[in-house]
Amino acid sequence: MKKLINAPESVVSEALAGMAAAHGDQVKVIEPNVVVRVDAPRQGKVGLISGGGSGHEPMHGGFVGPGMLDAACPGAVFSSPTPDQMLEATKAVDGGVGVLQIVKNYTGDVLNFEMAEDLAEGEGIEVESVLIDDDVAVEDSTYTAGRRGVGGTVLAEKIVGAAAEEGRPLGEVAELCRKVNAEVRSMGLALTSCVVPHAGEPTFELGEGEVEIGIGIHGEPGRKRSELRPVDEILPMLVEPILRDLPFGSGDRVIAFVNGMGGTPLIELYIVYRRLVQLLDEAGIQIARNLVGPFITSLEMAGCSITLLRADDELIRLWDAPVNTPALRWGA
Amino acid sequence: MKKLINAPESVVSEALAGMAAAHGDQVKVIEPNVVVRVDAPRQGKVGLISGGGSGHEPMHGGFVGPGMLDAACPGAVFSSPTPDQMLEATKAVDGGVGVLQIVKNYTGDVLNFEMAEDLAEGEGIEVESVLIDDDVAVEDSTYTAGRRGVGGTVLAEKIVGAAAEEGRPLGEVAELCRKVNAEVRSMGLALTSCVVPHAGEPTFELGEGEVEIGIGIHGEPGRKRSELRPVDEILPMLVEPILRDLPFGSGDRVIAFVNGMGGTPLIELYIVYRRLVQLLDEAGIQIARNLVGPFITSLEMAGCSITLLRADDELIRLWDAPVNTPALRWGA
Amino acid sequence: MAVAAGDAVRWVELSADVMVAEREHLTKLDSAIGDADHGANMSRGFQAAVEKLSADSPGEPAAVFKSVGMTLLSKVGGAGGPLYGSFFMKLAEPIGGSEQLGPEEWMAALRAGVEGVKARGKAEPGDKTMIDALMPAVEALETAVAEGASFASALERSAAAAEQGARATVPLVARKGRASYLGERSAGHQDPGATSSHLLLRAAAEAWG
Amino acid sequence: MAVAAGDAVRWVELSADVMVAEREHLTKLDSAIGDADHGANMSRGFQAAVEKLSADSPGEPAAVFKSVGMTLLSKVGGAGGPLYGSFFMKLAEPIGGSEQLGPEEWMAALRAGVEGVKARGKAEPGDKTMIDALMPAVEALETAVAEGASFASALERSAAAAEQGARATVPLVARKGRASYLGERSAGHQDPGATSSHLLLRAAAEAWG
Ligand SMILES: Nc1ncnc2c1ncn2[C@@H]1O[C@H](COP(=O)(O)OP(=O)(O)O)[C@@H](O)[C@H]1O
Ligand SMILES: Nc1ncnc2c1ncn2[C@@H]1O[C@H](COP(=O)(O)OP(=O)(O)O)[C@@H](O)[C@H]1O
Ligand SMILES: [Mg+2]
Ligand SMILES: [Mg+2]
Ligand SMILES: [Mg+2]
Ligand SMILES: [Mg+2]
Repeated sequence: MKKLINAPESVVSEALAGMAAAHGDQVKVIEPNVVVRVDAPRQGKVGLISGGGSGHEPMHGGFVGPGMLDAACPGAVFSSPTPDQMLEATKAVDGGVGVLQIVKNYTGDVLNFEMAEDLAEGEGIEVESVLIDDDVAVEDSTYTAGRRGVGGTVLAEKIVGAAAEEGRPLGEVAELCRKVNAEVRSMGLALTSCVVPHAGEPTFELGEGEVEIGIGIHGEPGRKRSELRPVDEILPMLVEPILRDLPFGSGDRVIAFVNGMGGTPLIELYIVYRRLVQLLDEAGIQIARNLVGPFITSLEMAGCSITLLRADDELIRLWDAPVNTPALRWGA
Repeated sequence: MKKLINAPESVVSEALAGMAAAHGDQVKVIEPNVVVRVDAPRQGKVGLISGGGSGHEPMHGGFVGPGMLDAACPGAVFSSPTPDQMLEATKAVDGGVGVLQIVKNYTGDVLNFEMAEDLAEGEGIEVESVLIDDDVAVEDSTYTAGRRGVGGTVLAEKIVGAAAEEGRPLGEVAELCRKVNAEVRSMGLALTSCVVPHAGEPTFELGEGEVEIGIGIHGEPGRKRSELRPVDEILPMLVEPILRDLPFGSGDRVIAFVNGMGGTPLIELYIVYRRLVQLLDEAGIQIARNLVGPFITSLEMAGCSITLLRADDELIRLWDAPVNTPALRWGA
Repeated sequence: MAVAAGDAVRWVELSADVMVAEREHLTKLDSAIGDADHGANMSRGFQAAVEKLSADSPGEPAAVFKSVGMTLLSKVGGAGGPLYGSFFMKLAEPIGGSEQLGPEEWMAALRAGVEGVKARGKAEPGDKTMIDALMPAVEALETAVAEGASFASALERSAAAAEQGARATVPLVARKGRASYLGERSAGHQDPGATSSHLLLRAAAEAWG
Repeated sequence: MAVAAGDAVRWVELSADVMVAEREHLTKLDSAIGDADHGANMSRGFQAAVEKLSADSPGEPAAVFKSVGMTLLSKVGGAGGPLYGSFFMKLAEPIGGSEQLGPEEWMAALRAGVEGVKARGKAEPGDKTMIDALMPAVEALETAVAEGASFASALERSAAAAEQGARATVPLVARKGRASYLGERSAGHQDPGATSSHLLLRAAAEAWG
């Protein structure tokens, strides 16, 4: 394992210390490991919190700030955070009109956020939760824990963050989040495994000519292995299942998101985006907005994921609204 | 070699196509492979161009836009671009008051930009060139090609871009660029090699427990190999040579830049930044502004570099000025 | 023997030792069908539980279990945190303020703990989760107690059933938790949570047997 | 023989072939002390030069050399592009509009080409650059011509001197270009540019010998 760390145990707390030092104008870090918007709580504004295992940076801590999240709870690497983190986050951002939890659909995250919701309501704070489950690689059936939350989370946090910033009530903000989740789909692939610091070696092994299709963001193995081919031939393996699933149709407008898994250089993500444009063009789908870069990563895993969100004028307007966070910033 | 590409030959042109499609509101791509600010030329504004081999994304193309570069010339991967690219860039951005070339000090870049300067002046465009050579890992002597231009280039392009945006004349803009170069120093390390697409295999081999200190951004070997130790112990090997070189002193204010080489996850860069803060604190140096992330990369190389720019009020004001490019954006 | 507060603490200490000792093994199992953190999660959680106990020195077994439950809830995260947290919280419920637990009380406690895990995670036997070790363990304990076995032998039979239950997860296709994403590819690997559940019950047999 | 425009083109074609054939080797050499692109740069550049020549069909050797020089300048980039670009541009200068080059004219051309590389790159012999192959080559050519050797044998002696010059770069410490960053660690590796210079002169000997 080759990492710029001191010890597996101290990765999260030291990274948070660095983050607080680097972005002190936008965020503060409070005990127990919660990244909070520096001007929280905002009276009369719905608080927006999220969280999940660490190792997906910049998500979620990098999305804390005006126009996006009010707080983020980073767990240990790839482990959901704990209810006491979420409770502190909720208390820190409660502006008197309730708090929305945006939860990626993983058993651990769901269970911990459920408990946090109970705890917060015990303290008299109104809480709603919305699950993000956009990963079409996973069958949503009684034989699985349901679809995972992946790239759609980033888009949801931006759009819902803009709505909360406008002062909309909790019910509306939660409803909007459900709508985004209903309209967003993702799928990813990996060329290499990540290395979890505590494990010290790759979570899985892929041969030189292999690619893992339908990968998650935790080094969980995907649905199948395929031969590594030119990206123009590989991309349909991600895009077709997405288009089939929603189903997206000719004339639809989307926000298209090419996400890097961490180890794939930006130059390759642009080659991926070029192909995505072609494929959507062929399907008659118009890209209204786009995002290209490593935003929901899996440590140093090489690979990418594609996320498409079907967007109406309202969603596009909220996407364009100002955002001022360590990792996403425009209009501010 | 595992890359999301079609063929080594088409990497640059396809990535540029993707970039143009993704950032059409900010940049356009013209023949022969030049990334140009979408509203160029701006009459009465000094044009700012730069360029270098590809594989360092987002540099330079990601820094084209209001408040930073007017055009960027990407060469083949790790190969300096050619004079005809630079000439087209110069013509495309010339607003009648001259063009500044920001050139990283590598033999290839220097020779090609020199020829481009001759060509542009032949066309009646006033051109100045400033070399960036901030890498303290290289001895600046008659026995070397001089110091390389590395992380300082990013800071220079931002600050000089802000000055050009203010409408300052060419001579002043060039002088400011020289001042930034005089006050900036960098040093990097690598944990793994990059893989040049055409080569198909790692440029160098590093053992599991080894780190290469004083690395460049092209997979050029560094000055020495060291044992991979906790990052708190490794960081002084980068920071001390920087502080010794300028020399920075107690009471100085700096813009501190922790750069990821591509394959190192953001979580580790924050751990690096945490340690940098400690070390500068011990030296009595105040961090006025910071930048943390992969901005001048070396494909998928794992590692980081540290850049420190001694900054007065004027440089900090220019740093804070609005910038609106694909990779750096604030205030806009 | 009967289990007093100190014995309950001893169980938790032995559990922490074994989670640390088996950390790599649990990590390997979780790498194969999960995200490679179960070993780190369990050892972090039980070490924290031991520390907390030594700071608080609770007076009866139920207080020990509650303390452990709270610590696991707040320190572990992932699926393991809330599930094992609930397990320990629920262990405490049927035994109230008893100073000492005999086989009957432990039986009631374990049943409540396992039902707590079921209620929280909604897993059924055969879903390839910790339930596949815990359920046989509580059933074996109940049978042994009904047959009038000694506490030591009942604990031993319950640990053995957990071990067998954990082993029996190998061919199963996961339907809950992260491993379920793998579909058929989850078959052929032992479930990490079932494995840690066996380690827990083995530690109980050692501590109290 | 004497070198007409077609022969000059033939040289460039042979050069392109050998740059493609030796691409991996040049890449390996450049990996050791540079940035692993010299093989790709040279084959891209010479292939483009061949294409351009077949589109333009220049009428005399100087026009061939100028065309190649321009193509290398605009297609290669890196240090190699301007240096080899200057080399070919300068080859054209002493020979004006001659339809055919004999040994004397080639000697003058090569001297001018090498001086062009020196002027642009400011490298001296011993700096571990292409100069270390080019300089011995032009000197060997001059000696051979002065001794009245045949054109074929003069070309052969010049190629052999380039080869030896390239080999002799192995122990040198680089003082110019990217390899100079390595300091002492550049010793022990053959310079990629000197190697491609040898390939060029070897191709000339083959084409015209
Ligand atoms: N719904 C569930 N009910 C019971 N146990 C579960 C459930 N989901 C997962 N588990 C157990 O949790 C274990 C994984 O725990 P851990 O690795 O700590 O959490 P995570 O999956 O969040 O990384 C699995 O091996 C399985 O035994
Ligand atoms: N100043 C110089 N003068 C002459 N030749 C040089 C000089 N600098 C570099 N070279 C030659 O260029 C070669 C490298 O070419 P290439 O790999 O194409 O360019 P780059 O170094 O820009 O990647 C070196 O091996 C060396 O022979
Ligand atoms: Mg986990
Ligand atoms: Mg190069
Ligand atoms: Mg796990
Ligand atoms: Mg090179």
